[in-house]
Amino acid sequence: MSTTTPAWERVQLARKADRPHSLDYVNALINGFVELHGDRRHSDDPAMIAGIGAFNGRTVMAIGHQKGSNTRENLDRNFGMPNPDGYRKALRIFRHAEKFGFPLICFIDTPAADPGLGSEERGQATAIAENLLALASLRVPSVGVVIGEGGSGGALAISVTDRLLMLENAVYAVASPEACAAILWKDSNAAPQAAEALKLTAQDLKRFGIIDEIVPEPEPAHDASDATIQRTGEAIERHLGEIEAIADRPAGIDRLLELRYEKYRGIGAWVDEQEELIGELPVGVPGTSTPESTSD
Amino acid sequence: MSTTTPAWERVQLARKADRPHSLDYVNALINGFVELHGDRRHSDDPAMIAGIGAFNGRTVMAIGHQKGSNTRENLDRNFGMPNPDGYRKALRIFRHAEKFGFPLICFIDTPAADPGLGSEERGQATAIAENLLALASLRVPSVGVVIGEGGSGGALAISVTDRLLMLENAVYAVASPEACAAILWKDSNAAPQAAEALKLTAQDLKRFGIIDEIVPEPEPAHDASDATIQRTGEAIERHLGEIEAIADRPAGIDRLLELRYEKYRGIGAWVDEQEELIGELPVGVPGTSTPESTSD
Amino acid sequence: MPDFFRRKPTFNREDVSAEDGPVVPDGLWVKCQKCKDLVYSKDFERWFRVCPKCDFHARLSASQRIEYVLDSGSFEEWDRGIVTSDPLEFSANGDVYREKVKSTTRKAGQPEALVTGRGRIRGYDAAVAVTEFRFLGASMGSAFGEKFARVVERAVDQRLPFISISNSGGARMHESTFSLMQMAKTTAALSRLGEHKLPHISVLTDPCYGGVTASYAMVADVIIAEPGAMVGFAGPRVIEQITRQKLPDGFQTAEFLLEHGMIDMISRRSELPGTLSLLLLHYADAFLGRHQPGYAMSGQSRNGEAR
Amino acid sequence: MPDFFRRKPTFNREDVSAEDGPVVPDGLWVKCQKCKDLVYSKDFERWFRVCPKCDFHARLSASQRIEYVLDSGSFEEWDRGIVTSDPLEFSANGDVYREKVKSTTRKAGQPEALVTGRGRIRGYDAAVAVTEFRFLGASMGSAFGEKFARVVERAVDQRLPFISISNSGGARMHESTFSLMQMAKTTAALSRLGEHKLPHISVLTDPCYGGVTASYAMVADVIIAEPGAMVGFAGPRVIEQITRQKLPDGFQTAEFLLEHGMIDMISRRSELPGTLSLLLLHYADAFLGRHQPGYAMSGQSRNGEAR
Ligand SMILES: [Zn+2]
Ligand SMILES: [Zn+2]
Repeated sequence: MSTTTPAWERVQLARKADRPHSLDYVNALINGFVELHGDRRHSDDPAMIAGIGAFNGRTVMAIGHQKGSNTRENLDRNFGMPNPDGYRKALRIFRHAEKFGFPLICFIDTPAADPGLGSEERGQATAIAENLLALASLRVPSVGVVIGEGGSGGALAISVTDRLLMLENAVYAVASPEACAAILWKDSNAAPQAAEALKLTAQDLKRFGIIDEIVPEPEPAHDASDATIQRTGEAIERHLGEIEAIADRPAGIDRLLELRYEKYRGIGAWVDEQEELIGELPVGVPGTSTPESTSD
Repeated sequence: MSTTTPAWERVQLARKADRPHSLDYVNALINGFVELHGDRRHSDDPAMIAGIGAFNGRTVMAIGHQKGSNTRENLDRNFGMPNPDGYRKALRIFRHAEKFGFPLICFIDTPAADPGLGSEERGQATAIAENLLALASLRVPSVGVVIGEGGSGGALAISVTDRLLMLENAVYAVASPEACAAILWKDSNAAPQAAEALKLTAQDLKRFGIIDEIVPEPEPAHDASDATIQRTGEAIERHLGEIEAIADRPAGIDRLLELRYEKYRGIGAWVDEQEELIGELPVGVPGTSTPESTSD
Repeated sequence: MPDFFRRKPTFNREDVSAEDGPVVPDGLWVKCQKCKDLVYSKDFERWFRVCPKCDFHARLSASQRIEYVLDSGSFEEWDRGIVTSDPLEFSANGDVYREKVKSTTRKAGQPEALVTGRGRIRGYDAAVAVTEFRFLGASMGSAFGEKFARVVERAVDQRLPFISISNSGGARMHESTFSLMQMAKTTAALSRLGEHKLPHISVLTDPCYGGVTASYAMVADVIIAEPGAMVGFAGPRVIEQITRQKLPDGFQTAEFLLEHGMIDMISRRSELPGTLSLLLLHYADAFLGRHQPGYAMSGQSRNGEAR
Repeated sequence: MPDFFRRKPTFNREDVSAEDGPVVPDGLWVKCQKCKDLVYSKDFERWFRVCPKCDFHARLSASQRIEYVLDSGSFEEWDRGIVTSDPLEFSANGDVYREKVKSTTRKAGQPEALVTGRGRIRGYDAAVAVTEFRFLGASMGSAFGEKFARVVERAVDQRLPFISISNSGGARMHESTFSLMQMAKTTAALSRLGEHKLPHISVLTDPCYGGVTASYAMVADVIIAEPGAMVGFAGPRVIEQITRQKLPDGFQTAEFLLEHGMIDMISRRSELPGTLSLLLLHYADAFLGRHQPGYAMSGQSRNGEAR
């Protein structure tokens, strides 16, 4: 089994500790950024940052997963894995943006939602699901950017936006290659193969129509932080400008919500077979379950 | 100092353990009542009950503080003192009622909001305040009934309704007579005097215009549970019918919200003195604080 | 509202397989998976495949569930022909997804992990979506998501309340990001349902994890779980592996979720049709408008217990 | 945005009373309430009555607060004439409320526990409400509630953002249910403010409890607390008495609240005008509409740090 694959190399790049993280983008792109804290329920989750500021002359609200740049920071930030309080802070900010009509910019960079005991007790699944529901009908324009690792439902919970962008070396998948390899290959050393099979690169996802644009990294982001952030800001501005133009028309927000609905409604790959091909199978036939699936 | 006063006797009646409690009202008045549980955040608080059912042919949502009828039940129900999770369960039900357009009926019966460490950690003040804000603009008709003890902000958090009724032997005050006596008399044995001074009876509050109707108890509720509940149901129906008639007109909900705003906006007793009487006092004059107040 | 003897399920002994429920040592007795006691097989079936001794709720197939919950003969299936088209051309370690779908279709007796349609529960019409765990652990892929979105959209068109009955092992790896995006797609559909004042009632059954709980199943207006059902985001083994935390007894059971405020109630399988029909009656006020005694009466006359 | 030396507060030594801040042993030095160190009184004043050694934020009167936060001379007071009318004719143990109000008015230099009006913060207009703790512990009575509702309503009329700066010992017993109902009245007013996309920024200062925290102060769009401020629902003594629980170190401090997700940030007193003006600039987009460079510029030219 080969020890690496092109997709696996992307995974390594996406995870680089010195790659710029959400606060780097926010501090560089959003003028007068004021960080807002807390879920008003239980805690302030350092793995999820949020705030308000001026992006190219208009007020926006920004949200992002926050990884650290070293082990100490990562321990403080729980490696960018939010607990339910983090998702509920995000939810509060969604509603805040909606109340005031501020566009929403989301920076996606997490290996996964936190899988701990406390997270289960406080409803990690519920928290993520409520965010998906809120984003689907949020009455403000929204742009998301996968800047590093887009891991599973924990990433999705802040990425259901009008436009979804992705850095050239970012990845986005339903599960980590390691988890996928452990389940389907019964061998976590098969992660490079799993990464390839999961089609998790920006190029794949652009081809599938799941993302709207790839932000190029002529040099990898960890070697060219400022240039990458600037290029990302330009891409956000271009997309935000386009959807604001829609939103600013009469009943424009309703139109925006329709377009957002169609965008996510349209994602999927299925066929509608003729009934005779599938056959009307008898109910209650015997069978055994094959639970080849993860729990994240 | 006299050991009792008329107001203090009302307090004793209002607190009687065999007085009907919220679930007694709900089960008797609401057909096919289905209790709904949980705040979707942290826990299910047994001191606050909530659910859905049919009240005289229309679907309503009901919420109530829940005391026990004996010590064991009271330990389970925390003596009817909700924690933040209880108030957040109520908030969820408010929003649920609003989503579906169901009228809201609230049964108020608590000595106070829970004053424990966990309640402070999870934001008791925040939880109560958010409920007040939500109720002020909730787009469905609402009726509240103080069936026993209306204690402080913990009671208010589910009582900001279009119509507020009160049983003849119920009480409602900013603090318990015991707490008031301890602070202002420096002697909790002065509770009977404090009860009198707090003007906490239904008769007082009707006179002040704070409540809309007194539900009579020809026999005290603990001696005539069924009759009291039935009479309460009739009063709720009468008021609910009136406000539904407003709400059912075109833009009726907006009118209802205006009336609700005026109702609470109008409560208070103040005068607008001539400027010369008050005097333009110098800023920053020395003075000492006199914090004669409670923290609940 | 116990109602055990009203209907007789008509499943064969062969349904009872090692993984899906009690083992059948002979023609007359089944062995309960939980208490290991032997139960007379006819009793077991009359009790909706719930152990009469320890209350263990055995796993059901989608079609068994539909038979148990819906009025006999009322189910009209929708979109049975929608199947995955394998967008990633996925194979893992020589296992080809496309082939796996074919074989699992045969084994499960269903062409996808979700069965959708409309039916009646004690006379009340509803759109329904029921998972089939035997189909790749009822993981959510593209076809699952498409069927879900369609049944919800049709519920809006036909002004039907919506009931989902779910279990799931998690996400379907084989469709990766397509699979992930079905979480967004299914909840987006629900946001439209809500705008039309149509309720979503979610029934969680054992086991219910991952993409399904972190999307449509946990944002229902009313959430009901079966006793003992395991429900969570991450599975217990994953949590123990990653966090090295010792998990408490009863962790992620329906009872644990109720205590932590995540679900509205626990309903025994035999009581589920009664609970659902009562809720449908109450919510009808919202989507049919108030003062619709005809609708309420039709329900009342059928089950006689609603008001 | 440290800005300690921009303005010089002009308070007299006499302001520094035993209960409200550091003790003044002589004309030149004040003793910090917390670290007990002696601080040169001019430093203490230049540092906004914050101890330069231990960062203790001494309690301020309403008028001191207004001087510290608002641009010099910009404050226009509203509704100063509104005073309580003693609806219960309250007396406790011989203490007559009506008399108490008179004497406390003289002592506090304010006729109520709330001072309202409009002013500018680094050039940005805002409606403001500031509590006066020396007036019956800044408890919320009828006149307090009425003044609060009026300033919020006038903010709506004049399209002004709203800033409340609060401390409070709790409810005002002497007006009982009238006092309680001010919690409903003040939050109801805020719900109207929100409908007009006008922000409410709440500043919590030491100590902030009871009716004020359980109403308007905790439902702001942005909540800021001063370092070390004690903020809660029930007071620590009440909690210990009732529950016999040992309270952890730092319980109910601003830092505790931040950790528990209840506030957005802690802002040192010297930084408060900068933080507030920056927020006012950002929120102006909502209530003035986008693309209003004139407004933004006016702020920019005045403080030069917003963008
Ligand atoms: Zn058993
Ligand atoms: Zn000091």
